[in-house]
Order: sequence, then structure tokens, then C-alpha cells
Amino acid sequence: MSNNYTPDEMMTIVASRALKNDDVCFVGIGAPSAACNIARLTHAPDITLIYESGTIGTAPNILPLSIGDGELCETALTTVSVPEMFRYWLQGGRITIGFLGAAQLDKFGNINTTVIGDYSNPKTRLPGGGGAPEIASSAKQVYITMKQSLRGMVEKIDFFTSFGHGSGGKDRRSINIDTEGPSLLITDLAIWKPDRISKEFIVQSLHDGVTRDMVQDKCGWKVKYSDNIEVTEPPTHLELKTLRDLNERTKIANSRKDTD
Amino acid sequence: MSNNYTPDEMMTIVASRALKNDDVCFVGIGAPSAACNIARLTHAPDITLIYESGTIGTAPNILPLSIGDGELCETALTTVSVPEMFRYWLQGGRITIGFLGAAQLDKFGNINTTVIGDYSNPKTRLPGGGGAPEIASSAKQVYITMKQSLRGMVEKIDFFTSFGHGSGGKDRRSINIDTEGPSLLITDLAIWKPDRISKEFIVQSLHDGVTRDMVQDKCGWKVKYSDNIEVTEPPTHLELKTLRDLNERTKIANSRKDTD
Amino acid sequence: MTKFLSLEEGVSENLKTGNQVCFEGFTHLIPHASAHEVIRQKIGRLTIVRMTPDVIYDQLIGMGLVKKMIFSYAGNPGVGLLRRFRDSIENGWPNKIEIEEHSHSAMAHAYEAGAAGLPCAIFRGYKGAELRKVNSNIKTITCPFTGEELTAIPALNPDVAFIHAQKADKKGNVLVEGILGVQKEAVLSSKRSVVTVEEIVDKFDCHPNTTILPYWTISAICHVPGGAHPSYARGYYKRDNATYIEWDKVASDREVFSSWMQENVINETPKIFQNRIKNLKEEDDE
Amino acid sequence: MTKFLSLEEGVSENLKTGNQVCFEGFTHLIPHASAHEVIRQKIGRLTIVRMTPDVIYDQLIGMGLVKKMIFSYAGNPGVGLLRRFRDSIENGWPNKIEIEEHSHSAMAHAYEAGAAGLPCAIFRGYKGAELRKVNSNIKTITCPFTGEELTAIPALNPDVAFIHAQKADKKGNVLVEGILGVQKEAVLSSKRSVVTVEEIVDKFDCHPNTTILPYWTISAICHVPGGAHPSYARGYYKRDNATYIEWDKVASDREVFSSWMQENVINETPKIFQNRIKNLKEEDDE
Repeated sequence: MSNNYTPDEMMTIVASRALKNDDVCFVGIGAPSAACNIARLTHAPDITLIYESGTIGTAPNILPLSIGDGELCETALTTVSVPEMFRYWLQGGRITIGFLGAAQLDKFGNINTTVIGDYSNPKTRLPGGGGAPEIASSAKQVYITMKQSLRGMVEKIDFFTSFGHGSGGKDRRSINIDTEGPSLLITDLAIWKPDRISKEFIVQSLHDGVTRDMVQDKCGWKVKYSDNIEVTEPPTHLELKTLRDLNERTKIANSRKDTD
Repeated sequence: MSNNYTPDEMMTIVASRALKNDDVCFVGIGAPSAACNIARLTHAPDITLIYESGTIGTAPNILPLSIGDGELCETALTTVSVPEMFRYWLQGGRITIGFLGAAQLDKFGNINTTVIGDYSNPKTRLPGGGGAPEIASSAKQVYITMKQSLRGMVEKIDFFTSFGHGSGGKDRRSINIDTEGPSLLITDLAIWKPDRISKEFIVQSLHDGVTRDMVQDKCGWKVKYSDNIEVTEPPTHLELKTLRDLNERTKIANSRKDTD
Repeated sequence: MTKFLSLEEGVSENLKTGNQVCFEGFTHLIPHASAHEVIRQKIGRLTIVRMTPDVIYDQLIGMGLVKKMIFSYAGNPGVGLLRRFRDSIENGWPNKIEIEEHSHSAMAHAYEAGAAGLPCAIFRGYKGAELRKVNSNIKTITCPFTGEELTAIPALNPDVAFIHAQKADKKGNVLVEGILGVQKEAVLSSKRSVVTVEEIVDKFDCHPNTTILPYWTISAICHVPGGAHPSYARGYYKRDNATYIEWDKVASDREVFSSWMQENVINETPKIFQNRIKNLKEEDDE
Repeated sequence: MTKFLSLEEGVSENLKTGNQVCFEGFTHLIPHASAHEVIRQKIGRLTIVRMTPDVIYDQLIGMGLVKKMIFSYAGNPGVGLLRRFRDSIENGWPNKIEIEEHSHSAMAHAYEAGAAGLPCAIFRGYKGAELRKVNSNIKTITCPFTGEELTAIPALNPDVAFIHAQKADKKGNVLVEGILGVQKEAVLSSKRSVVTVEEIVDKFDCHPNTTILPYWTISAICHVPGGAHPSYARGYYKRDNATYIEWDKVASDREVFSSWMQENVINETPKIFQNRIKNLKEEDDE
């Protein structure tokens, strides 16, 4: 066990712990990709990682910069076309965990990655939804990872890029979504799960050294806590080494070769 | 040129002559398959042959017994899945010539390969339509080959497996089919083309040695003839040799090896 | 998650009386051994599904195990009609099966929709075709953009799919190559799937875009060399065209059929298939 | 029927002012050289289509050649936002482009429908998603069998598709392998298509199920080694991640952008691409 780690590392490692050996994950770039691969390299060697570029059962030795790096294809069980990926694999209901990030997130797990401000005249135009609208409805569960900030975790998101639990309660069922939706939120400060009835995210566990004030200071809604709040176990030596080795390999591979 | 040939050989060779080097043919088993390959082995070396088993640009050295013989895949440019074949290639409008045979045919090119008699209590249950219903509507043109008989060429077919020109005239347009439909009928006795207006098949050419009576004796409707009726050129030596060599190679390949 | 089972177990654990089941294969890789095992286990009242029902469907029908057939072309390819199928439809022997008849394009779209998790497929089909009048599962839908009337059919989602494939690896991933048919769609659209394979290897070493079904999409893998005979398995053995031609005679007479089935199916085991391909190995020609 | 042309001719013969055009590629095989040629030829008022518009779309927009963009994710993958795209949307520089925005699943279905000759696609999409409210090309349709409300979108049928591929053979057949994206669908759904390739070979020698586009589906083939850079071509050269990261800086400032474009695009020819991949050859690592 080590005390010497960053909140980012903590977030990635906690996310990796939530994954099981028989999960089939639809992986996004960034923290989700790192988390999924740490899981694969530690406690879940048989986990199936799927990237939307069509690579199924991939096992990259370095983290891809993009969703379609060559490394993903070379180490995959097979690579299918993008239409097949979205039709047979995502919409076909074969994904157990869809990983999503967010520019803005509300307490019901609704996500905005489209615009800040008005859609037609945005203050900031973001990349848009990509796979997220259907990952949110077709994956059996959705895990969300994000670094907490007042700009990111907001009372009301500017645009519903993907639907979480709507206004809470049975909102998903009411629009005929039969998957579970966001069931886990992992931030750099805490682990959150939706309340069974209201579906509002509730803090279940504070990362080692994090206080309730620290969580509230970086969250735009009034934070609720579980009655049995826990302290997240810090990264183990193995977890941290696995993550850092992976990042180091990735950094070396992505550096420019200026001369031959 | 040779006088020593069968009506079947004549039919196949005449059909092969109708094919052009830049045609993309959706090939059925039997006479169409032989005709397409004779064309490929004589005047149309670059013709694209597609079998519904998914083989695109195939060049079999022997005639396949079934629509999915290994020979078709081994000699193909590429082999795609059957759903892709029917979706991207046939329905996508990429086929210039669809070849159809018929158990029953009427004078407007409508085809029955489903049942003789009533659908629910048939006298003879035939194999059914397979690819034909959509070949008939999606291929740019349809060529029909069949041996003439009173049972086969009938005033009224028992079941519309695939739609030709309906009751003639603009019937195809009236049900929103925008392809040309049956544009050529090649029998063992004659070459027929639809009248420009009525769409009824008219004899254009009698095979060498065939009389009008012979055609009428084996056709269940009152046969009409073109004003400029021609005599079909008999098979050339090359055509006949190519066909017979192909059939011989095929026969050898399909014979059982009883001992090692 | 897949299990490696004997074919006897693979069939008995996955196929139940009254199920809807497909044994897919488009000339290539037809799962004959699996159908024969179903016949030996006398699993009946089946709704059998296939684009191109051929010999094994003739056999299932002739043995009285079939309640209904959903299909698009029922023939002995390149040879002629299916005589046991005809005897059922025309004379009700041993029972008159129900049929739901489609075109190939419709069936292909229906499997695709099933694999894609959709309740129905839309396509441009059946224009002027009379099947529309006799099959209530052919409906229409209007394109909300162009106003064009399109054809709609329900997705296929069989209870069980049986396919035959070239290889499985030790984890249970399955590789199919050559003429692919609708096998991938059959497996992905079905609730359960049983795959017989020619060979089990440590690891695949193949092109990145090869058709591979991950182990977690398959219920059971059974090692049955020759299990496609008289169909073929590219890279292993050739199609036994002579046997297809002979089937026409066997099936033409009820008694000949019944004694043939007793001798060649009921009294046999899946092991017989490896003998049947002995003279058909691909290297024989090379 | 395909023609072998220079890239200059391939572009000028096929792309016209005001066309709808896609330059497809999903991280892999992005047709950079083709987009640069379009920029040099100043073909404008384009409607550009792509699932993942990235650097070349930022460049086309920044050069003022774009009227409208149809897309599902506009980012510099793994790096950040597209700054020229943002400048257009947020500040109208050099012009404010129209957008039609979708999800990946919708775009993939729309290309598929286009390739399959259908006017629209149905899928289970956009549930609770707000794009429904801002995009009038997202409609609903009711399944005639289950009553389920499904989402419908119009098929994509661009005037021209540009893709980059590994190989063409002498007849003009095109081989694509590795991450396939929606390139096959892009070509098959488009009225015309231009393919840049790394290499022209006599004949392919490959797995029977490899993705090959027959020569009669392609309008023009242009031999442009390195034509995907800084994207990559499996088997030839690696992705130049450093260049993608640098793009973020170039695009952050209008003047830096303009002079970069002058120097690296306007003043160059397609030949420059083979120099750009010199240090990225796959064998460098092996």
C-alpha cells in the first residue's frame, strides 16, 4: 500500500476494481480505458474490452490515444465494422458495462458532452455525444468516471446528451428503457451509487484523506451521504505499479521520433 | 460451327451471348450458372458473377452443384455474409442482370416456383422463391431461361412467386418497381423479348431448325412473333467446346470416389 | 459463457421439446451431426427455422419431430425437391407441418434484426409477390422521410441456434471462414447456441477481420470432426455431392427413408462423422 | 468502373462545388491527402459528413469551404476539442456552418441503410436524448408487430465518398483491413467514390473474407503513399500521435492556422505525404 498517489490515479484504480472478470465493457478513451486495462492486468484477466472502433476482446500493451489506435486491432480477438459494432454488439444487448465520461453531470447521472450554453449559440461547443446516447440506454449498466468540479457536477445540465435516470425514480422505465442505467459514479474524491428509490447519486465511500467538505466544494448539488459511509481503500502497490507502468509505456510510445 | 448439339446446349449458349463484359450477374444454379460461365470463358472474361451464398466476382473452374460450393469461394474476389449479399449488393441496386428459372411462367414474365395447385393444399410443393422475389424487383434486368413445355409455359401461373410485368403494360411502375424486369426469355427453342408497350413476350428469333409450330406446341399461350423474326446462330465450335469441357470437368469432380 | 460438452450433452442441455430452433449453414458448414443427435434424442414439436432447409430438415420432418417450419427455399440444392417435406405438405405424412414462408432477403433481414436487438426489419421486398397474401408476418411500414411504403417482417430470435464451424480455441472462441451464410446472425439472434467444430486449437492465428464469435456468445462447443458431412468444411473436407444426389432416392420412399434413418442415424453416434469424410479430405486433390 | 487517376484529377473529376461529401475513416485510414487536395482546389459550399470529423474537418471548416456538417463526434481524438470547428460555431469565423448532429449509432445505421438501398434506417436510439429536439431528421416509427416505438433516420447517400485503403490491384479492386470503420458503407452508399491507396499490386493474395470493394463500385483510384498521415495505415505506418497533439496548438489561433495551412497544404502536393511517414514505418519498431 502506498500513500504516494494522485487523485487521478485513485479514480482510475477505484474504477478498475468495480470490473469483474466476466464483464463485457464498452470502453471510452481516457480514464475508462486506463481503468479497464488495469482491471485486465490485475484481478480480471479475462475481462472483455470492446472499443467502438470495432475491436472486440482487445488487450493493448499501451493505452490508445484514440479509440482506434492500431494497438487495439493488433491485440483484439477480432475487429468488426463500426456499423456491426453498434448494431450487433451494443444494440444487441451484449455489453454489461458501458463507461461514460461527462463535461457536465447532474445528480441523476444525466450527461452533457454537447454544448455549454444554448445549443444554437453555445458558449462552448463540445465534441458531442458519439456513442454515448445509445451506450446509456443499451449497456446493462453504466459506470461514470469524472474529476469533480463545480463546472462539471451541476444542478442542471445544459443539454441531455445521454439519459441517466432523468428526474429520478422510475423515469427510465417511463420512456421504455429497460437497462439499469448509471449504477456507479467514481470521482477523484469519492464513490457514488444511486439511491434505490430516488436514483440520486449518494456518496458511498470517501477516498482516503478526503472530507465531506472537499466533496461538497467540488459538487454543484447538495451532496447526500450513505448511512454507512466507508473509506476507499488506497491503491495497492500492485495497482499503482501496474497503472504507472502502463502510463510510462504509453508515454514512450507516443513520443515523437524526430530523427531516425 | 457445328450442327451436332442439343437444344439444352443451344439454350445455354444463347443465354451466354446475351451477357456483356461489364455485367454484374446474380447467378442461379443450373442453366444460368452454365451460361454465365460460358460467357466468362469466351467473350466476357471480366464479367462479374455473384452467387447468393456471398461469393463476389467468382470464376469457378467447374460448375457448382449447389449455390455455395467451395469452388465458388476459392475463386472469388471476396466472400461476404448472406445478409450483406441481399442488403448491400442485391437491394443496393448493384446487380445488372438477375437470372431466374421457372417451374411455371406466363407471357408477362411472372414466375412460379412455389406450388402447383392451391397454396394451402398443393398438388406439388416446390422449393419456393429463395432469392427470386427480390431479384425480380432489385436487379436492373431479369433474364429467364427455361425449357419449353405446356406445363411450364402457362396462360395463368398458380402462384406469383416473383413479379415480372404483372398483367403487362405499366404494371411494374404502378406498384413502384423502378427496375426494368424480365427483358429476355431464352428457351430451348427460341429467343423472346417483351413487347415495348404490352410487355408480352414476343419471339424474336427461332433457333436453327425450329419451326413456329414447334414453339407453339410447347407453349400454353398463343405465341406472338416479331415482324423481323430471325434465326438464332447455332453454337460456334468454341462455344460448344467450352460448354462441353466445363460439363466434363464438372462431372469428373462430382463423381464419387469409392475407394482411396 | 461457453462450456465444452459432448454433442449428446450439448443438445440435451440446450434444446427442449417445443423450442424454435435453427440449424444454419448456407451449403457450407451445415450442422448435420447436431440434427442427427436431435433425432436420436427424439426432441419434438419443434419449430425449425432456416433459409435453405435441405437434407437434415427433410430428415427432421420425416421423423415427425417438426410442428412448423419457417423458411425461404426448401430444396436439395442442385438436385431437386425435398421429398419428405413434400410428403408432409401434400399427404400429411407423418404429420402435416405448418409453414411460414419467406424470401431469402426477408429471412436474412430477419436474422440481422434479431442479432441487432430490433423487433423487426424493414426492407424493399416482396413487391408484387404473392407470399404477402399467405404470410401474415409480412406487413408494411411507411418511411417517415420519403413516404415510400416499405416491407416489414418480425425479427428472428430462435431459442437455440446450431452451427458447425472450423475451429474453437481453448477459451471457446469460434472461428468461421469461407462461405459465412447467416451463421453469425443465427448465433447472435438466438437465446442459446451450440457449435460443433472440426478442431480445437490453443490459439487462433488469423487475419484481424476474420469472423470470430467470442466465447461468451456461445452456450456449448462440441468437438465433432466431420460434423458437417455431407456438407463441407473449408480447409478440412469437400462437399460430398454424390451423397446429396443419393438422398433424392432415399427420401423418395417412406420405407426406404425409415430404414435408412434407423441404420445411419438412430443406430449411430456422432463419432461416425469422422469416418464419413475420410475420402473427402481436401489434400486428396492437391 | 474505376479509373486510375492522379489525386488532382480524382478530386476534380468527382467533387463539385455544393456537393455532399464524406471523408471517412475511424481513426485508421483517414484520407488526409484527399482533403488537402480539395482544399488546394478550393471546392466550396460543401456539406461534409462523417461520424468522427477530426483534423481534416477542422481544416476544411477553417478554410471556409463548408456550408454544413453532418456528424456524431467532433473532436481531436484523445487530445481535445476541434478549435476551428468551435470558432465557426461559437464566433462564425470564417463562416458559421450549419450542423446536423447525430449519435454514432444513428450515423452507422444511416450509412448502412444507404449502402443497402433503403430510404431510412430504424434503430433503438436517442432514448431520452435531447438531439431529438434539435434535429428534425430524427423521427419515430411504430413496429407493426410489437407496437414498440423505434427511432427512424434518413439514409446517408453522399455525392462523393473519399476513403484511404491499403491496396488496390491492377483491375482496381480495393482491399481494406484492420479497423474498418464505416468505409465500405461510405463507398457503397455514395454516388461516386475516390480511393487513395498505399500500394498497387498485381493481385491480392488474402483470406477469402477480407473486405474488398470490387473495381466497379469505385470511381477513381489514386496512388498516394502516406495519404492517411497523421492517421495510419495498418501494415504500412503508425499513427503520428505527436502530430495530432500538435494540431491543438496550430488550430488554437486563426493566424497560426492560416499560415500553417499555406505552408503545409496550399504550397504542397500529394507527394509530400510519403515524406511525412518516413519515421513512422511499422518496421521501425520490429
